[in-house]
Amino acid sequence: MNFAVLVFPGSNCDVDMYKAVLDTIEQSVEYVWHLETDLSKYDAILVPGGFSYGDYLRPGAVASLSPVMEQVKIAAEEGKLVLGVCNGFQILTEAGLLPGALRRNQRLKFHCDTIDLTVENNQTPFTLEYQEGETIRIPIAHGDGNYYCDQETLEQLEQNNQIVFRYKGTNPNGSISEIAGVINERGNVLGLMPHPERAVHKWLGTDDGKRMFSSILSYWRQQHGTA
Amino acid sequence: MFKATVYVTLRESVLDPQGNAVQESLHSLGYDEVGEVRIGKYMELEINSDDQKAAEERVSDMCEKLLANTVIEDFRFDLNKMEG
Amino acid sequence: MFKATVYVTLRESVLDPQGNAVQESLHSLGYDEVGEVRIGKYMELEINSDDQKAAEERVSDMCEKLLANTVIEDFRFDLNKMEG
Amino acid sequence: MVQHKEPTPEQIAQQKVYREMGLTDEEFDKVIEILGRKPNYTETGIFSVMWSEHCSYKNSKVVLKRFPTLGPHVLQGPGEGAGIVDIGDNQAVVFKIESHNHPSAIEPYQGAATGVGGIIRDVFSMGARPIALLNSLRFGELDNPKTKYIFENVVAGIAGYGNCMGIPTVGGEIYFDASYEGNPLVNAMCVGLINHDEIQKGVAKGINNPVIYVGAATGRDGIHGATFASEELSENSEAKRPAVQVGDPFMEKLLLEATLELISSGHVVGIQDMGAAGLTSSSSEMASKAGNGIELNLDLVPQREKGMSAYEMMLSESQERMLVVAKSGKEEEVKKIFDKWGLHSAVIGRVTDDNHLRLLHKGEVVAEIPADKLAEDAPVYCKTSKEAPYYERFSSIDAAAGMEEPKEYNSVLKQLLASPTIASKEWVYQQYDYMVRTNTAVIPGSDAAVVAIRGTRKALAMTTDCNGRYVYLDPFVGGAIAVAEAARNVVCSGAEPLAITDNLNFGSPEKPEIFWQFEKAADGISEACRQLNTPVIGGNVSLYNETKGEAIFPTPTIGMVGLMKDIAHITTQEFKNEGDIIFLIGE
Ligand SMILES: Nc1ncnc2c1ncn2[C@@H]1O[C@H](COP(=O)(O)OP(=O)(O)O)[C@@H](O)[C@H]1O
Repeated sequence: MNFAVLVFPGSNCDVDMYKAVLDTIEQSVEYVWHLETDLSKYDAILVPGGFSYGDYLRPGAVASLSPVMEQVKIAAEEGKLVLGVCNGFQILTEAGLLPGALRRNQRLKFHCDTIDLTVENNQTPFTLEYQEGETIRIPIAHGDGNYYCDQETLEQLEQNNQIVFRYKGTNPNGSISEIAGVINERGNVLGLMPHPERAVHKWLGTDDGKRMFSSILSYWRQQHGTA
Repeated sequence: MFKATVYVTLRESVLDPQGNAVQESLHSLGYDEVGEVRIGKYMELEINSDDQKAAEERVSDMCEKLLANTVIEDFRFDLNKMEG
Repeated sequence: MFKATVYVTLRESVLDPQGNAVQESLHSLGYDEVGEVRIGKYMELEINSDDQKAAEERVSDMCEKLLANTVIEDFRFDLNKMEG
Repeated sequence: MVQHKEPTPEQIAQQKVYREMGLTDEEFDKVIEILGRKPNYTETGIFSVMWSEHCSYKNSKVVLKRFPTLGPHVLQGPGEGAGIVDIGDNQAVVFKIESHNHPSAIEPYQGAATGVGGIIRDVFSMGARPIALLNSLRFGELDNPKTKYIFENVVAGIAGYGNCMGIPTVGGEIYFDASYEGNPLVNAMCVGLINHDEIQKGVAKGINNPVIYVGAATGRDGIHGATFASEELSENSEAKRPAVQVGDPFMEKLLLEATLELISSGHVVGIQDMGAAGLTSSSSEMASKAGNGIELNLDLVPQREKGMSAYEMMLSESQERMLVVAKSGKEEEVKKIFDKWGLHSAVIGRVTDDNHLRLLHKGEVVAEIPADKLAEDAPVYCKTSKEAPYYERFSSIDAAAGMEEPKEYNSVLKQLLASPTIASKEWVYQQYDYMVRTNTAVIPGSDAAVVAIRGTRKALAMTTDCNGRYVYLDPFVGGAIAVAEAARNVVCSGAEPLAITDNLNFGSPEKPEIFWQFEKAADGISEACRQLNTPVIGGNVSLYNETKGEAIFPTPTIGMVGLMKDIAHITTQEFKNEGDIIFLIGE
């Protein structure tokens, strides 16, 4: 399976995402610069965290207009898997690939911690190796993770089972309905604020993020009959 | 040459944590007369153009595309001729 | 009851990294007519007071003390009577 | 815009304009002797910044000489952007600490942020990949709203810059004490990794090689305030006041990536960060170290503001800039790399063989100064040192006398734990991204932070430590204790101490008691370093930390890095299991 890790000016979790693919599922992975206009050789696109364009104006706003994002939209339409983490999630919402928006944290401060998440939907390509309702520990590190969408959208998300992760216990950023991650209607574009790529070794504190990568691989193998 | 002044504010239905924090700090400093506080962005852009109508359209486009996120924000702008 | 509209902008010679980033992004989107971009804050405060003069002084104080960082920012404000 | 008129060389000499820039009469005479004529305004400004304490260490040099700086593993001691220690397998660790105390007192967010930015540049300009940040902070007591404001914004500034750079802030220390009221301390440390063959130095070698300016454009940021105070006031004066430097971590992230890419391209001969005194210190030091000269055409310097004078460009402290000397003929390739990252780069001059720093502006030579004299011949002072009277007085006090044994220890313990200096610093470090780069094996909250080195079993332990109260009570012992504490933290984490960097924060050296503190603390540090085999590989000095004539506690912060051979050796400070045995080791 071929993974692309997008790199925007100011991305800084690109390296972590890249290492996570190698360390968890040992698949081919390449960095892809934001000016790239061809993503056809990749099966999954990872949009990493960081501060693309310094988070200036709004996190993810400038990056969402990069040339590569046009290609990401095409890839998403083709049904390829797209995963956005942290700033990647912000970019995907700004690009309109995911509903809603991410605002400043309720307490207005950057917040770095390892927290509990509930897996709300394990029927997605990204979560099929988790149990439904399972609690997992995953790091967060963000200043703008306060998920917002209007009431109508929220109802839709609930109905379609598009809320994939919720914060368990204290809500670290004020997100409505404790939302930590959402998937698009079609089920191939996932965005979440927590960092599964930071949770891939016991010595990092938790390896609960590993199964997100192995889920992606399992799903892809199912689709391509190579399982 | 024009100067575009763009105002971007959170939509009314969207909570403004920053505004709330400022309101609270003002209260704790003794400014009890302060009611609701809303915080937005204020931008000044130099626009090299001679055509007011066209410039207006372009600035409106810029707002839609980049300067505001219309999921949570509203925008408005003024366009004024600059001397020089 | 008044509404205070406060504009906080970076002082002229102070670097505005945010404005620069926005300018460049607008250029790469094809808005080549955009010259300098400066980004500031825009705030709306409800002020419960009947006395315009006094309210003005208080808002000016708030700006000095909290709303603007006068080491790097300038501010100005308008005060308008609100109906209701 | 009204162009202000610079005083002529005669006026500078007669009206003693140089004094406002910080040069003494004797120093000014020395400048005349070096030049063989009176300096013009730009030249006077250049000498004044290069001969400031900040750049020349004129008051501290004699003391710094006493530090042990050699060791079998030391690849680079004091004298470059940062020190370097070998850690085997062709790898080395690069680190340095630096202060941004005064800027943080004026504008805490930007002061702290640009402090972090500066130390990161020191590390990556050596060719190293920064892997971790630490800090050491001092504030007044938290019951004062102004102190609270400074504290919150310093923390936010450190977080804002480091987080955006994607370098984990893994450790630090914070004390609150009245002596720092009005004069907070903000010391930032950066640790980087490098392969031996990639080590860069700040030298302008190779006659005729291009001198290339890279990074942000130059504005009127941070130009020495004193000169403005004496300037004729016009309606433009307000806007022209020395502007506080504003950091742009996004720009610096690009500069970091572009610089490391440039270094691996092999086109670079020398490279140096433009820190304090920006273009002036980088160009003259690079020339002087190589025994060469540099000629710069200031018209070619990327400028952010209109109508900048030579003086302003040379003294600007705009952030996120570097000076590169490249191999002749590689100008285009260098430019390509910086273009890719969306950064300015401009050939602004050449290396020359005449040992002079020569500046051209608008077709005229506006400064011509022997580079080595400027960089190396700064005056050196040995200030008077006198034992502080309190020292004697305190030594004769029986500390235990009159102290009552508390009846109930629980409440004493709770009181201690509630004091801001001792209380958990979670509120602070949760604002730092301490995990990015996914190598942080021990996060803040333990003794030392531990950062794994990918591709090996090795890890680095790192810490910053100093107890200013101890140093005040006995500068020698307190200095030694700071090193010992750092070493204990590193050892307790499972690593072996390698070397230290130090940040000497003191009051005014003009006061004999302060100079005595300075000297004794340095001796204590030296002694401890000798005993522990941890040489001093670099550091920083910050003097004149006083408010209303009162000095801070002498605070020589120690930053230490240790090597862990196997990450399995990690030990953390928490009690692990019920029933485990607790030992108390030591006296
Ligand atoms: N307290 C100190 N202990 C050891 N070395 C020091 C100390 N202070 C400064 N130095 C060394 O002197 C040199 C010049 O320091 P500095 O001017 O701070 O460098 P830079 O301009 O790169 O910040 C550096 O190599 C630094 O490591």
